[in-house]
Amino acid sequence: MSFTTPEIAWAPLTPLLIVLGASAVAILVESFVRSPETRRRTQLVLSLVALVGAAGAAVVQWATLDGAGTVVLDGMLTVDRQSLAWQVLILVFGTLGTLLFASRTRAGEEAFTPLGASAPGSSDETLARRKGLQVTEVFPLALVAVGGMMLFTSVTDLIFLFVALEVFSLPLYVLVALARRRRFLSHEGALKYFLLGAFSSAILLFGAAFLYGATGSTSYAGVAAGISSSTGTDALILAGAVMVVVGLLFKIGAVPFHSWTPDAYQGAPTPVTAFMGAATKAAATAALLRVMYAALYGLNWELSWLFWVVAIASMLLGTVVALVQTELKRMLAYSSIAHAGFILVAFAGLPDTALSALPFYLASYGLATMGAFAVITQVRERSDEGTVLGEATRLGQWAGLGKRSPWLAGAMALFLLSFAGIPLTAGFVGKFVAFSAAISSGAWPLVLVAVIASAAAAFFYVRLIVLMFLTDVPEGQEDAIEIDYSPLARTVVAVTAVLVLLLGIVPGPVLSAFENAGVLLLGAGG
Amino acid sequence: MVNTVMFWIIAALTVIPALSLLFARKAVHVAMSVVLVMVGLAAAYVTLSAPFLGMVQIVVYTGAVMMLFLFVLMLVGVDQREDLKETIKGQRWIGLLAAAGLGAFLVSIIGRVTLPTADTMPSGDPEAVAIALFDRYVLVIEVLGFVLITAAVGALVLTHTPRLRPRKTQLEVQRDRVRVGADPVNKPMPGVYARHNALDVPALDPEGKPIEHSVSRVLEIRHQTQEGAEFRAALEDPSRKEGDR
Amino acid sequence: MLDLTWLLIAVPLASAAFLLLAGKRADRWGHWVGVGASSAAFVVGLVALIQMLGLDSEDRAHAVHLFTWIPGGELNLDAGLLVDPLSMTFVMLVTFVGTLIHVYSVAYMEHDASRRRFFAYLNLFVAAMLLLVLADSYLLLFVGWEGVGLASYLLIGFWNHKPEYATAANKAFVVNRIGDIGLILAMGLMFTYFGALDFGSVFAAVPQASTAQLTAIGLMLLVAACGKSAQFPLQSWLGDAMAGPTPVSALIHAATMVTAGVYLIVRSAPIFEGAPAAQTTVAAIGAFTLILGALIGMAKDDIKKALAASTMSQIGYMMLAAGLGPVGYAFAIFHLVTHGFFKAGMFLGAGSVMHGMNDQVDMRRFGALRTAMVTTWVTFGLGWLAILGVPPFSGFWSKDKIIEAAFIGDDVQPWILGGAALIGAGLTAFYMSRLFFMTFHGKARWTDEQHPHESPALMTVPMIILAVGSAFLGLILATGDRFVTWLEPVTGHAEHGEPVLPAAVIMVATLLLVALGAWIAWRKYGAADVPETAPAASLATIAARNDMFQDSVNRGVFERPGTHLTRTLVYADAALVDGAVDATAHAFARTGEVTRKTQNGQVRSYALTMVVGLVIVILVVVQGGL
Amino acid sequence: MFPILTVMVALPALGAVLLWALPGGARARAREVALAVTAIELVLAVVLFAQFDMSAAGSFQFSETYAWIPQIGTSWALGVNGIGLLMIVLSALLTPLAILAGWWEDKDDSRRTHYLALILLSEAFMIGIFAARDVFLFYVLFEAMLIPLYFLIGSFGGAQRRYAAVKFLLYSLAGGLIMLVGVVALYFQGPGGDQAFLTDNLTGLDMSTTAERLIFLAFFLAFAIKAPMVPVHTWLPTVAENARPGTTALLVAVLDKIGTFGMLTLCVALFPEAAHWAAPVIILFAVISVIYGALLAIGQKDMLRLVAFTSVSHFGIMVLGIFAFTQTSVEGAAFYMFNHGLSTGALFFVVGFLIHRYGTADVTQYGGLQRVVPVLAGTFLVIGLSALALPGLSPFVSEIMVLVGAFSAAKVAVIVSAVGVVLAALYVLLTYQKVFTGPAPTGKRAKVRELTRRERIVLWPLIALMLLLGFLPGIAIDAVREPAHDIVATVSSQEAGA
Amino acid sequence: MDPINFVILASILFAIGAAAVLLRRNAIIAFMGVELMLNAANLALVAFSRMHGEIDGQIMAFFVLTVAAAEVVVGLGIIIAVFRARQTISLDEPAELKG
Repeated sequence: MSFTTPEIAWAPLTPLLIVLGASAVAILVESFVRSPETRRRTQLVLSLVALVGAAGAAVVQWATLDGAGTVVLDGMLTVDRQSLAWQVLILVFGTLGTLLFASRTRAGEEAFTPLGASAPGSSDETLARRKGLQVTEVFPLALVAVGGMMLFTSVTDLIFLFVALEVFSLPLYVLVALARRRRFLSHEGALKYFLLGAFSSAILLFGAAFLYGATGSTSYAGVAAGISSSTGTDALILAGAVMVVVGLLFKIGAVPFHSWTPDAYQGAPTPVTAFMGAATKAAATAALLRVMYAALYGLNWELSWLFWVVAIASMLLGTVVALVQTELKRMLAYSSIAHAGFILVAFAGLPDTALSALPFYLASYGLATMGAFAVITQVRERSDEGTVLGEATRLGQWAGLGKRSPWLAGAMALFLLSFAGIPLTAGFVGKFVAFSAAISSGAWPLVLVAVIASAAAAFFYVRLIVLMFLTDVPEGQEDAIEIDYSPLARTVVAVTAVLVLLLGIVPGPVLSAFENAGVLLLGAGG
Repeated sequence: MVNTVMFWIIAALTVIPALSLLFARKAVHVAMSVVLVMVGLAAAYVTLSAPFLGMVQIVVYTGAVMMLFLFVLMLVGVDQREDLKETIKGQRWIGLLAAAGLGAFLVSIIGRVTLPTADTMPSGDPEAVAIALFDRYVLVIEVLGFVLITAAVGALVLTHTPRLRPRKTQLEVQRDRVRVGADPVNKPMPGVYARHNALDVPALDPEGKPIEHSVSRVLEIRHQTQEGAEFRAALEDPSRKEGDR
Repeated sequence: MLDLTWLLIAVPLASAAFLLLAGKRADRWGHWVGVGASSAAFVVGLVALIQMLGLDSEDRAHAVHLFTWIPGGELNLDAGLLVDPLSMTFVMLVTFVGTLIHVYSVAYMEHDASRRRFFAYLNLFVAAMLLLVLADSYLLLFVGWEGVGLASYLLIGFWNHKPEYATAANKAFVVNRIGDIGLILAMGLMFTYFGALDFGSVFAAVPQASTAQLTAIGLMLLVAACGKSAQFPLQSWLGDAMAGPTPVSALIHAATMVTAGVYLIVRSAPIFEGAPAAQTTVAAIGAFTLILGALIGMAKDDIKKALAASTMSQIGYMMLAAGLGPVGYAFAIFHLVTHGFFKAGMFLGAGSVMHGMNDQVDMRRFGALRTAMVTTWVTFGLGWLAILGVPPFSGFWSKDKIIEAAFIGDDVQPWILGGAALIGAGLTAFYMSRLFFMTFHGKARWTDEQHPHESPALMTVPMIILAVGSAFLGLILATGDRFVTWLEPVTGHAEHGEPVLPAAVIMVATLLLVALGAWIAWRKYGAADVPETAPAASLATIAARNDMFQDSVNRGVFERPGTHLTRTLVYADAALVDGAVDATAHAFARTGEVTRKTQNGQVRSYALTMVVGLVIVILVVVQGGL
Repeated sequence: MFPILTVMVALPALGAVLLWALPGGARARAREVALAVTAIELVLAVVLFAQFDMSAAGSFQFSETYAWIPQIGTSWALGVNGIGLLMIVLSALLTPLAILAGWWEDKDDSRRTHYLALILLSEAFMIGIFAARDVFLFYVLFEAMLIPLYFLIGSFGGAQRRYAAVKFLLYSLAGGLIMLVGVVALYFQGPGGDQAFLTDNLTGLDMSTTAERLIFLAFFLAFAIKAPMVPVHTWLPTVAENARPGTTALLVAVLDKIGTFGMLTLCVALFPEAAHWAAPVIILFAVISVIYGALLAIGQKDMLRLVAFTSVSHFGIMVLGIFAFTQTSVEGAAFYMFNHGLSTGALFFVVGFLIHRYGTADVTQYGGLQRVVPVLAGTFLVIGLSALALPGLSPFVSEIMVLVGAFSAAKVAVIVSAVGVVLAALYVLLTYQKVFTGPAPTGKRAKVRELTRRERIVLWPLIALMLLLGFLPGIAIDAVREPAHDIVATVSSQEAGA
Repeated sequence: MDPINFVILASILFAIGAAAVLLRRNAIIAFMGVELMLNAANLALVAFSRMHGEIDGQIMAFFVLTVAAAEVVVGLGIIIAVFRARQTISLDEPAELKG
């Protein structure tokens, strides 16, 4: 046998290479820079440079894209405007997330435990804290996750899909476990997220195996070709398709594959929640889009009801359970489930418009999510002695926040309004384009359910606004809450707030950019 | 086509031990059974003309992965038993039903499918695998590197405790010991009265007082220690013989 | 001058606005502004009348265009006045009697702190009443119609610090509004059928309309007329309306406003001509009300309420006449005019009595006042004779004609209507005589606190003028059918049918009955002692004292169920309509509470939901897809 | 051409920003600033009215079109026809009065600044909505307006204001979101492109009957909630009871008109077939609203709730007028929208003044005030009489136009609605009776202040305007005649087609 | 014998692995169930690879093997962290996150 070196089109992969390369460098930094503080700075700068650089590279790629895009390595990867759009989105979330990862309280505390291996409450933990240890590995881990997600949006091969899924999942599992406070919850969340994540990726893999078995190919194009020419393997194809889709629905957090969401969101350190909530959903949506359009489009009719049912179930369950939550992060988690439903509404009937609507939807949703969780990092409990503790995430603790910190509360209100889809926020335009996509394929009853769910969902968003602005600080609780100040987190809040407003008022440029991205490079590879 | 006998052997070798996942109480038993399953799968790979993969399976799974499992099991305590009684109402039956249903569906789906088997056997030898790996799948391989790095970093972050306290010199250790009033050198050996079983008799310090902690705590707990007083008395009064006791 | 008739409305209106806005500084002299405005209107009216008399009878209808009111494209309506003999009659009545009552009120209301406001309201009334009669369209008429209602409301409730007076005012307005529904719907019908609301277009279109359409319109107009003119079944407010100061009762609730219903019917003559059924209904309602009012009047001890019942009864006569068609129109208006004089005079007399008796209104506390108040006695007596229909006083000329006309017709109708009119004359004689004798004759039954005395000249002079009118106006106008001819351009020339009985027989019968009624009254209330408290009475008397239980009926049929309905609805709105929304919200929350239990924190349960979901999905997709 | 409409939308919005930007010390002057801004706005409205070409009232004038989000086919397209003109004048008129009426509210400067800024913001949205010529723009403003209102209700007012605010928001949002489905669906029925949402491009579309009817219903539901029709009215009494009278005045007098305005300019104009189809049922609900609202008004103790229910009744009449589809009834309804704004605005203001004096809206706590404050009593009575549509005041003209005009199309409905005329007399007069008649109050209650000059400035112009329009309604009817004609023509062409 | 039978075998093993996750409270055993599922997928891949006469399935299995190994490392890391904190690896124990 002979071996010829494969031709790889490296140029389109530049953004990816930058991020993954940076992550490798960051690991080396871990090994060679001893002082935690220096290490942290180095990591932060490195991450930001890499992410921004990658985003720049992606934009350059976008501008110089030759034709519809590039298929790398015989259909393993496809870089087209759609994938570049998603990559930029994920890079934005990655950048904002990194800023949050690096943010500290006034007292100089990070969001992450100083020593992951120490038992909560042990002397080791105290010692590690006192010595100023830091788990700066979170930065390379985040970089790997970003890289994996970018990959996830671009892969056009089932096996690569699986690998990419693991690339971004594994770091997230670890990151979830690294909270500084409430570490029991953090561990619990990580364990659940991990077990269920592994479980779902096994399902996805098994589905991929079926598809491979039925079509003899793992590349999307090959699968699509196999589906159109299948004889006697329909059941296998359908079962495989369903399992692959279920694996992705898990990552989107759609009912009934949603159960990990509240627990992981609540348990994870808030910066991780923010990053995960925004980026994972975007990446998984992108991957699902590509799988559905590039590989499983032939099963559109067979799978459409799946999207209908899952969308309705997600919207309703997410909404009704969020209604009764008293824990803020958990409430937002359930809201994210409802939003998963809204996302899936656009999948009904697989209209072309979904390809440009969903990036916008996820952009608006992701920005608001990042912003909301960034605000959460800034509101903290204070002990009787005046020491600042963890985040105040019980709803009641937010009473009167509008008086304590009008700008912060105002930003939070803006994000909530965006979640609720009130006009002049990005969320409204997102909902509008997503619903448009669904209605264009005739799924207006689904949209009707969606708006009813939105109306009900508005209740719990508004409840928080009522608490912040229309309720007074409870008697005797004036000192129980500390408004923290971290320049980095505040930057994230400000940036996301401005973007949410801008995308709500003048979404035109972004919409047309995504319109350009609304074309998939199909049919290449074997 | 594959050997039917081989299939049934493999089937038995995998399914039966796999059932221990559901019914065995001790995690160690489960782990050992899964090792068997892995071996069975390796055999299946070989049968399915993937000999290299079969070898890798044995090396990676039985050799590394399952050993890692066992290692962790040892770490958390081998005799952590699990009560098989279900605590969530209905979970067991619905769970069994759901899993069985899932299996049944998958099997029935496969049963419904007519899929021809190619006459050509895939070449699963190392060279063919290597060429495939580094040709079309080279990017995957490269990305896999990140999976592995992540795994390593993740494991480190979660389990590795760096040296939090400075390493003590021997001098410091000694000083600390003296400071807390520990024995300057070694703990004295029991049994100054080397008679029949001197371990139950405390040693004597230079002043002749018994050093109580020289006797093993186990014996103390079992109340099998000797005061030593009577031996001394016997020494001072030779008329008293051991046999007198 | 005819083109300046808008001044008739504008002057009193401006005066009213001025008086209301002027504030306390006008308190001392404001009432004279009111009197002046009313007098000015009278002068304007008089000049216009003279001018009109100078015209040929067919040229007497004069349209005055004021301004474009509603330029609706489809509904195009100009505000304009129709000055013709009918409206001119009303103008004269309203301004003349109105001015007299203004003068009277200057003295009557002398001690009231809000006299200025009172005059403003009076002026407002005069303006609205004139607008009502001068309007050239139903819609503009409606403006005046509601305007007099408002003035009536304000004046009845003038002393609204007494809660029952405020209630009486509300009652008057609300009952009137029920009538207004009729007018609104009539306008709706007209607009639907004729596409117009002005008299000219409507009447022009009448010949093309079907009888059913005209009947519907006619009946709706009748409802309106019943409300305003206190005809059955909307008569209940009039008695309570006596809560207002007595001049108000004289002007509004005797002479002018309450007759607006008659005006409406007569004005709408072309419509009723085409709708015999509606016409008959008008007559029937009139006949019924005249008996009803007379019966009520027989039992009342409150002098003003007795007079109010009498008004109701007399308007019944007018309605009856108006319901007879062209034969009766002129007599209806004729009686309206004479009634305006003698009833206003009697009300003013009653006011004078009250003025002298410390606002006492119970006739059982009066008696023998003829000596204390001679002028009042005389003027009142002339009114009494007029209403009894004793020749040659005014009432005789108008009422007798109506009774006679009621006997014209076929079948049983003349017997019923004529009979009612005839009996009514007897009853009238009884209750009016009762009133007169109880007040001015018999023994004095007042207490020491009261010192009956004659009223000042400002009050007696108007009374005298009205009494003169009561005495001679009928004679003057009836001579040579002057009045009937005057109205002919509006009411049309009536073919004088023959009554079923000879006219002389009817007249004799009437006079006999009147004499009988008066004689009985004298026996019971003039010659005999009148108990100071009302004696226990028969069921019929109790019924009459209670206005034939109309209020009880209203209360039982409308008010109480209405209150219950309202309360039920208030409750239902909170419990059901709002409750449904709350329940939905609650159901959402409940569902949330239940659903969150499935998130039980156990990984294997989470995995189970996933597997169950997966199994179902595979099942349906694969089965469905095959 | 001078973009007067854009300026009119931007000016109050900028005013709101200015207020928020005021430094702490300058906030004491916030009222004057807000009043100045709204006064300029009123002047602009008058200019707008004066410049408006009445002979072409049916077509959009002062049109401006700028690309906004061409990607989804929406543009910043403003323009007014006669109906929009009236509504804009109404908004511009009532906002400064509301500010004046609430002059005494809030001791705290910063709180007051917030209140005024929110009022200004609401005004900007209102005017934008009435001027919008683009369905998407209309929708965006329609929904975005909820936010300032939500805070106006929830932050400033009575004990249960938070509940009221949430109720208001959820009702409106529920309607609005369903309308969103309609908006999107309409887009796909339309021509698409850069200006897909321009109403011009959406009128006379050739849609399937089902689609048209469904989209119509989506729109109509939103508008029915806004112009509270039974049974989706319950938010209004709650809000009225708990919000400030000034807020409620603006809300009911102007904002709720968006409901009827939307019915006229969107529901009927864009979906004539469906409007024609649904008219009988809508008229049924309109009549129910008339009677139900009036009966509930009679049953209220709280004056603010009472006024709210009277509005439910009046909105019923407007809806009846619109969906009777006769020239006169539609004109009447459009004219009524303006008159009702004057009348109810004044009513809320005057009730607010009473509450300011007595500290309660409970009507049973009052009595005999006419003896103490005759001017206030008289003013109240006139305003009350306008609510019962007394002739001479402009609401009469419009109400009679609706009733008389609608008669040919919906006899039974008009007959039943006419009962509302009596009920209106009851709720107005009973209230007047309870508050102002009876024995004069004694003690502290007798020391009630007469209507102050500022309060007169608020109320009397409204009364004067009602009187003027009562006698010369042509001023306003000229503006609505042609739009009404167009609407009726559109619908009747459907009738002919069917 | 048709290699498809190996796919059936793989399906059964997959179901057993899933059942382990559904039924077992010991985190390590549940995790082993997941591993079994992955291996079942591998078996299916290899069997299909044999049926298609191509090597791709095997390559995929190879990747899965690697990924699974990495996953085991991370998973066990988390389990150890949980054990250190709570001295137990029962999945019933940490159930503070719920509702």
